[in-house]
Amino acid sequence: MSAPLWLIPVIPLAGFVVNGLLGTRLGKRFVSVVACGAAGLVTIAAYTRVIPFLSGDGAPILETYGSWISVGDLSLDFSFRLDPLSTLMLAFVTFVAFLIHIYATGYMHHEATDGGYARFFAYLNLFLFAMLLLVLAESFVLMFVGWEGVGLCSYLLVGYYFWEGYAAEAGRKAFVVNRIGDYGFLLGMFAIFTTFGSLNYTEVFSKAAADPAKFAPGLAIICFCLFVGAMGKSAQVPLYVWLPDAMAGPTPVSALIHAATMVTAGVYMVARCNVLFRLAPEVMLFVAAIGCFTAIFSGIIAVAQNDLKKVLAYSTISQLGYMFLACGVGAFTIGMFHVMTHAFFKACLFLGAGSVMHAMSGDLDVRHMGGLKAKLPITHATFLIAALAICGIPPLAGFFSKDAILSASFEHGGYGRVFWAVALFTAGLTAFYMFRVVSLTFYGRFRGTHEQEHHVHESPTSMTLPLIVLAFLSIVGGWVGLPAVIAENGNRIGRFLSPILVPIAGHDAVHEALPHATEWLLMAVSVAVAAAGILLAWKWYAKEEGRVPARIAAAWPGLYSLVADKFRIDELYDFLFVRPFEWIARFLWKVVDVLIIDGVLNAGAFLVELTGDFLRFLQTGNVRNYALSFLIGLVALLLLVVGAF
Amino acid sequence: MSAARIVFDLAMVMAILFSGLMVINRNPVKSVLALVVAFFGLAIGYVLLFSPFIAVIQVIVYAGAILVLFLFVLMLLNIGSQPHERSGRPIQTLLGGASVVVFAALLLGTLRGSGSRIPSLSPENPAALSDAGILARTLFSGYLLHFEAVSVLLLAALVGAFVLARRVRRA
Amino acid sequence: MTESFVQFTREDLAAIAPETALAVAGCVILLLEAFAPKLRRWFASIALLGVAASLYFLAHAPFGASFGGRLETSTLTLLVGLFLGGCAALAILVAKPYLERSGEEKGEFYALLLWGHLGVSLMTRGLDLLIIFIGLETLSLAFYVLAAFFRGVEASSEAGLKYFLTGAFGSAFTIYGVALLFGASGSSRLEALTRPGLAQSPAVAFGLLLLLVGFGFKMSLAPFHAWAPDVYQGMPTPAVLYLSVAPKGASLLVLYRVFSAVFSSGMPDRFRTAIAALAILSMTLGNVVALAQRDIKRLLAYSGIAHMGYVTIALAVFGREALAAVIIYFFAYLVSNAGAFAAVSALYRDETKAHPLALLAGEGRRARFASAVLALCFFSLAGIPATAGFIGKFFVFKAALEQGLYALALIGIANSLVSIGYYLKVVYVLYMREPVDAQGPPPLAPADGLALALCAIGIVALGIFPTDLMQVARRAAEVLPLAGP
Amino acid sequence: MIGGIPLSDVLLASGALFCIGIAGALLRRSAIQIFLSIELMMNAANLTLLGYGASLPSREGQIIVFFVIAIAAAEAAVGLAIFVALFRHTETIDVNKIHLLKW
Amino acid sequence: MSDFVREHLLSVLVFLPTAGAAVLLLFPRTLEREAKIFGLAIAAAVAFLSLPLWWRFDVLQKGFQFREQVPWIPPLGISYSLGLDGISLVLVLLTTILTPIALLFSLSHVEKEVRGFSIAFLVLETGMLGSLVALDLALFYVFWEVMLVPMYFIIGIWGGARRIYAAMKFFLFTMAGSLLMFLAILYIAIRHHSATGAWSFAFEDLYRLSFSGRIETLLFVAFALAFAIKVPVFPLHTWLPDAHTEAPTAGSIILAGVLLKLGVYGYLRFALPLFPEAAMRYAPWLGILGIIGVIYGALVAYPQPDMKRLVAYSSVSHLGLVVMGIGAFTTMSLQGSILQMVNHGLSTGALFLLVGVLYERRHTREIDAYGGIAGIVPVTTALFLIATLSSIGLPGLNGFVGEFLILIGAWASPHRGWAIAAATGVILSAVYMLTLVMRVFWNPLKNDENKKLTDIRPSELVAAGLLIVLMLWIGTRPNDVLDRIRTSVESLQETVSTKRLALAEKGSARP
Repeated sequence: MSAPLWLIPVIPLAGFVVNGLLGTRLGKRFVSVVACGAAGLVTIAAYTRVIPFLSGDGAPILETYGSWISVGDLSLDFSFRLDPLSTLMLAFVTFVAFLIHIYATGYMHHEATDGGYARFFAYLNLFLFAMLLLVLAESFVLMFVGWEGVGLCSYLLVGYYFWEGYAAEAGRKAFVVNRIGDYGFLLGMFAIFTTFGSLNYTEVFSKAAADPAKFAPGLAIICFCLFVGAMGKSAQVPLYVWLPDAMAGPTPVSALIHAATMVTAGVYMVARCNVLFRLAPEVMLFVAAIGCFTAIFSGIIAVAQNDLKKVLAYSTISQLGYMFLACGVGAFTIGMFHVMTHAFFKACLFLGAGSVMHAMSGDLDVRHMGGLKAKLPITHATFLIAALAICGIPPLAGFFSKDAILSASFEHGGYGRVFWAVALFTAGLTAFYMFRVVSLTFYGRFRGTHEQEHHVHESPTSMTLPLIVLAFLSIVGGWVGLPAVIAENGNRIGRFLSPILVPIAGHDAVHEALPHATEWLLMAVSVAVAAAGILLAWKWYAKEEGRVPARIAAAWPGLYSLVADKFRIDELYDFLFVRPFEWIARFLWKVVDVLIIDGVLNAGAFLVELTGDFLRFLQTGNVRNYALSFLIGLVALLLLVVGAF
Repeated sequence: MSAARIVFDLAMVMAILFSGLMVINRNPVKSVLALVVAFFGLAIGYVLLFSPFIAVIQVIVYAGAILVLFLFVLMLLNIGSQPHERSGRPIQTLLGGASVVVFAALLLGTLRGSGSRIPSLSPENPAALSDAGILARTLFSGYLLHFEAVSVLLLAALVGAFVLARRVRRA
Repeated sequence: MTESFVQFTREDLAAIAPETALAVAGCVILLLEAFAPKLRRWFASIALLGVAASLYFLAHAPFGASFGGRLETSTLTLLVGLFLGGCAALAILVAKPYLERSGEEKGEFYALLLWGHLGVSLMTRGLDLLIIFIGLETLSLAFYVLAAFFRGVEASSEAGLKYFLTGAFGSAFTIYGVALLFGASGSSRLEALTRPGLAQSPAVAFGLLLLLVGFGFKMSLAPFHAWAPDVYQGMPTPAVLYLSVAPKGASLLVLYRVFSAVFSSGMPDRFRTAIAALAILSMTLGNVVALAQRDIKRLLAYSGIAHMGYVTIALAVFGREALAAVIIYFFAYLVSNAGAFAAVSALYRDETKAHPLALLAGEGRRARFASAVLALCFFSLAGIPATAGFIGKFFVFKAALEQGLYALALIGIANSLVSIGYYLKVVYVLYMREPVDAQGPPPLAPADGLALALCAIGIVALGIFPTDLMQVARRAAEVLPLAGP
Repeated sequence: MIGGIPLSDVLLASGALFCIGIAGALLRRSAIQIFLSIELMMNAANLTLLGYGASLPSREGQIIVFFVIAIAAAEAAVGLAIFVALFRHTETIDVNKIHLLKW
Repeated sequence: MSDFVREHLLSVLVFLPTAGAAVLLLFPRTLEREAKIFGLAIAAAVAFLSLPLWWRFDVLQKGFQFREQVPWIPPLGISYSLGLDGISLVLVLLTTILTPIALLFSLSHVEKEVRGFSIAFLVLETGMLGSLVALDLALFYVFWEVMLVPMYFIIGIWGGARRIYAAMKFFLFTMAGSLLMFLAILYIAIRHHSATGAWSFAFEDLYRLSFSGRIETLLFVAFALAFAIKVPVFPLHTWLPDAHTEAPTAGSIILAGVLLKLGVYGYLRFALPLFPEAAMRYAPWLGILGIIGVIYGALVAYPQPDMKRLVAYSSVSHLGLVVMGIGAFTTMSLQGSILQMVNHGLSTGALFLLVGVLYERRHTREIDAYGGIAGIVPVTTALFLIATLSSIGLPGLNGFVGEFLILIGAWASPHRGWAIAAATGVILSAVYMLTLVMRVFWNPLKNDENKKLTDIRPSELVAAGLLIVLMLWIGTRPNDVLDRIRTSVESLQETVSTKRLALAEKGSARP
């Protein structure tokens, strides 16, 4: 038996409704049961569809449940789509989400109030609902519902600790910046509608693929607008600023929303629209460039951060950059591959960080840690695996996806080589900063306070179990995408996803494969770079306890502080946008509204009254004056009438 | 130019002169007297306009009764001539004088014009015009309504004067 | 001309019966006052009876001209008579408790009121300049006295003096105008004015203008309005109630009669401009100055000036529809303005003092009914729809637009916007301020209540169902030889 | 008998008197004198009426004048009464000094 | 439901409130609570009676339904004629639903002059419903003006500190516009008379007239001004912040929920079909003013220190969008605008209601007086959050559908730039509304007085909950509403185009 598609998002929605309405009254246990139950159920339901599909031919399945909006020639249905892309997302989103729900029950256990606890899990379920809607939607608009829905949940969960000023701020920031992206996305949809007369994937893509010559010219704009949306959602430069702050939310949230699933929605959307993007090469280049730049830029920032979660956040941004780079060079499937692997190891890393944080009673500053290896064996092990995975050490998951991206960009030719170089350097950077935090956290001697040292302990099973599962996935997750050089048609995922790359009339999607030697060489180089990074970090931070970096920082204090302050981009935006906005708003209010418009009107009224007050004194009370006014009036009339004779 | 016209004009001149005097004079009593004289002048004019009856009323009622009533009130309130304080209303005086002049110009202009259109009078039967008996008859035949109306008016005036002049009982 | 002595027909008697009734009622009250002061409390009823009787006779008088074509009985006079009678009745109703409160209840008041009313009704019915003039004078004399009626109060006497001097001054002009018209037409009858060619004579124009200002003065049209605020303030409120409505309507009607006689072939533009100028000046001055008033009776005086401006637009339009509009407007004005004065008289305790707005503060919660009616009247005066005032404005502006006098209409509209300023001021003083006057208003007398209720009903009824009045007014308007809208 | 008086003489004279009356009404301060001036204005009107009446010829002129005189008399009675009543309060009938009611 | 009611449903709806008010007049002053409940009962009854309109409305039928026609002032062809099309249908229901909600909220919050309060509201409802269903311009004008009086009292008597200024401003502003419209109506009727020889103020008769360019422009301006002030369109909006801020909560709900819509409604119902040529000529101006409204309103809303003022300016922004949609004049944008009117009524109504909940407890609207109260009043917070999301157009809630339709319609219209400009509202609205949420409900709990805050009362919860339910309903099933307005919008468009065509032919024939 297999679940209808509508059921998949509806299950978590039900969980949300139940917990939202009753959670507060019914206590933590009930809430956890409902929430995890919903997550589990939805995972099962999802897999009842995923598994059959895997064995299928990959032809998309559409299920429509009535009309949603129909006006004029615009008609939108509640219709869901199951194709390789959504299947992939469905598969890991539901599963990871389930794991993180489990983890959260342990993590949030110390939550002060039942209300808060219920709120948290309600939001988590709501997020799942929105994410699944996003994934399964068949039309841009329905997808946008999920798109904004996940944004909302991110906003709510980032602002979960609303009584903390910074959390509240971070929540608002997340939403507003996402809205800037959505602005672009909206315009993109409008353009799509006016160009293709529809907003359903099937129609739009088929039309575009059928007659590229006709539609190509308009597509640059469309794709650009859509990509602006992606930038916002997937935290690309220049709209990445919200993601680091978003770490203000509870760690499971960071793992689920800000690492594994939501932030990859942008990549998903671009991959989904690959037909359009492939027809807009200039935008593709732009995507690649942005991705590439984001990757290195945030990688650099990550190097100088001391907050464990901040480091992971910037690394997430950097990895997202990789994914866009992949899309940009036309390797959409590889991008999605990286999305999946990244979901595993990054979730694992974040959960590990959460576990550490749990142990350190809320402290996340790596300078206060050290030598936790002994006290947190499981956390340490899983964290290490995930770290190696992200560094791209074979045979872990990250290696395959990242290497695929590198070689794809290398193959791409043109700017591809530049991108490759940068990406390669970034890979090294990644290895360096990841092992910087690994060393600082788990090796060397403990640098925190005594209470902390006392308190440090391994987390409960509910938290470690997901860690283990995810670590396992971080190892094997990549084996579905073995490069051709290792195993002929070892790239199962590539084949699986290939149906989404709809052939376009007159475009040949296939490009010549590199000679195997080059392939091997590239692999070797990337692994070497990664290893170098790891070793350097190990030497500097585990062995020498950071004396060298300290000296470097001392040598170039300006540079160091600039990097440590994230290039002061927030300050820049504040100066460029926030302040002027507030200033203009105040000006319009105080000057235009109050002073000018109201001023003019009130002045008019006042003037009339003043005239009255003045004329009133013509009424002197003296009869002779009255007689005079009488006569003057008469004379005037006479002059007017008789004077004419 | 007929004798009648000379007499008439003289009478008018007199009337105008004395009414001017009435206006100029500060002392109300004197101006009342001046007005009496002016009315006499008018009365002469009325006679020359074939209205002896009206002339008589003019003398008896107007000059006789009404103005005497004025004098009486003046005495009652013993308002002598006011002290020689300046009117202190230059604007009033100025505008008033000016508008009166303009008005006079317009009025006299109009009247002269209309005078030129209506022929100088040569009544075919003045006697009928000045006959009081016929006058009275007309009054009671054609003007009964007016007569009754005026009677009410006079009654109202009478009552009114009585109401107002009654001594106030101050609480 | 047949020369037999006193002669009149039964028709004449029937025709004059309404006025006779009023005169007689007045005399009866006077005699009772003199010989049976005990019956004081019946005076008002007798007066009302007189008014009722006169209306009855008016309704039963044979249509047509009587007294050798000097007194008209027609749909027009009937309708106008109803208007005047209603006004008088309201005045009497309000007068009774008012005079009781001020301890001045004297028969003369009612008598003079009735006789003044008689004068007004003669004005509206007279087909002869002289009878019109006599009517006017009767009215004036009676109200000179009523103005000064409270001899114990200086303000009242002063009001009397001012009204008298300005009034006499005005009527001197009027009579001079009559003289000029007589000279031109050779008769005091209006029909004589229809003689062709008269319209072109400057002397006639002059005479007409003198009449215009003479009656404009009675209507308190700016710039002949100056007397009104002072007189209204000093005059006993019930008398103001009458004076501020009936004579104005009558005067405008007279002007319509005279002009329609002379300008049987349409009004010359020179005159139209002149009248329009008067209208504009009145509206604007009245409204603007009213904004600055602190005394409610003065405020109402200025509002009255402004309203005369609006209705004078209809004189400038000068047509049958316009005359109908005038009649409707005055009925609306009657219920609204009379209601307002009735409320004022019911809301102020001490009649011998001024009537500052501030004293009304918070009365909306203490004297609910009177305040409510006052507010209703003010909304009506402001011309809010579903009230009589709106209907009045509706027809006047409609006539103006039909005649193509767009500028006038626009200015009128602008003015009614200004007017809302002070009408609402009173309303919010009533309802949105806390009471300042510890003593509060006097208890509502039944007569006052009745008057207020009548006005309120009138306002609403006329505001929602104007059809009947409109049709009657249109028929009435056909009596005058008018062309055009 | 008598005759030949041009109407214009009559009218001009009346006009002059009327204007003098107005002037008086405007310029005098004593209520009594103002009222006197007004009386003069009415007489001017009377003169006009008689003039026209004689020239038309029509008896109506005289009749109108007759009524006007009656009215004038009545007016005088009321007016003077008012003066007296007011004088009781103010001890003056100088209209410059009588402005309790204004603005 | 008795036959009479069935026959005269609209009349019953319009005048039942007034009848109730009349009954209330007879209530003794002592029965205060009873007066409140009675008023609420009447309003609820009206709401109940108005539901059949929703079922019995024939979606496909063009023109007006539930017609009633009785001559009123026959000699002038003024008739009491009522009718309902899709556009008015949705607004009528909005009115009949919001009024009881407002009264329900006031149950526990109005102390002084309770009886008067209920009376004012009932009369107000008559005015609103009347002007929504009147098909005779004179009748429409009467209702249109009658609305002002009760609202004037509501603001002036039960309002805040500067209530008198606000009430005056409200009255004068609105009056200024409608007086010009009054002249215009008269003029049109006169033209009809001179053209056909028959008097009529009936909308169907009058819109057959066509006017020469300049005249039409003047008339159009006169109408448009009246409606623009009511909406309000920038720069005629300054009465609104004062009125909304000073009015009592219930008053603000109705003001924002219904009164503003009447401006747009009037424009659609009268100004457009009567003067299509001018309307189309000035549509760009309308659209641009709308856009200015969107951005300006949003910007000015941001720094407001007063919750109600902020929400009030957000209304300026939202209605700017609606106006823009009408200026764009495509099927989608028009339907979007009409739907958005309803949405705005619900979301802003809810916002004012919830602000009122806080105000009634702390007696201040200062944003800075609050902060961090989400923990103290979780339910209120949740509701407020939902209302906020609806107002900033979160997909899945009602606000999004309207916004989306308007914008995509504008994009599809010749004025693509409008959509680009107006869509910035999507960002700006998020900025100011979420800032409000953050400053009021989130952040550290500084002020101790807020610790004593009590959460929402049942009556308030019902009132707010109802609105939320409607939001979700329209958000997920917008077709229920859109189906009902579709035909009307299409016939409106074809009316305009056919008339313009006729005009063009005449124009070509003339020279």
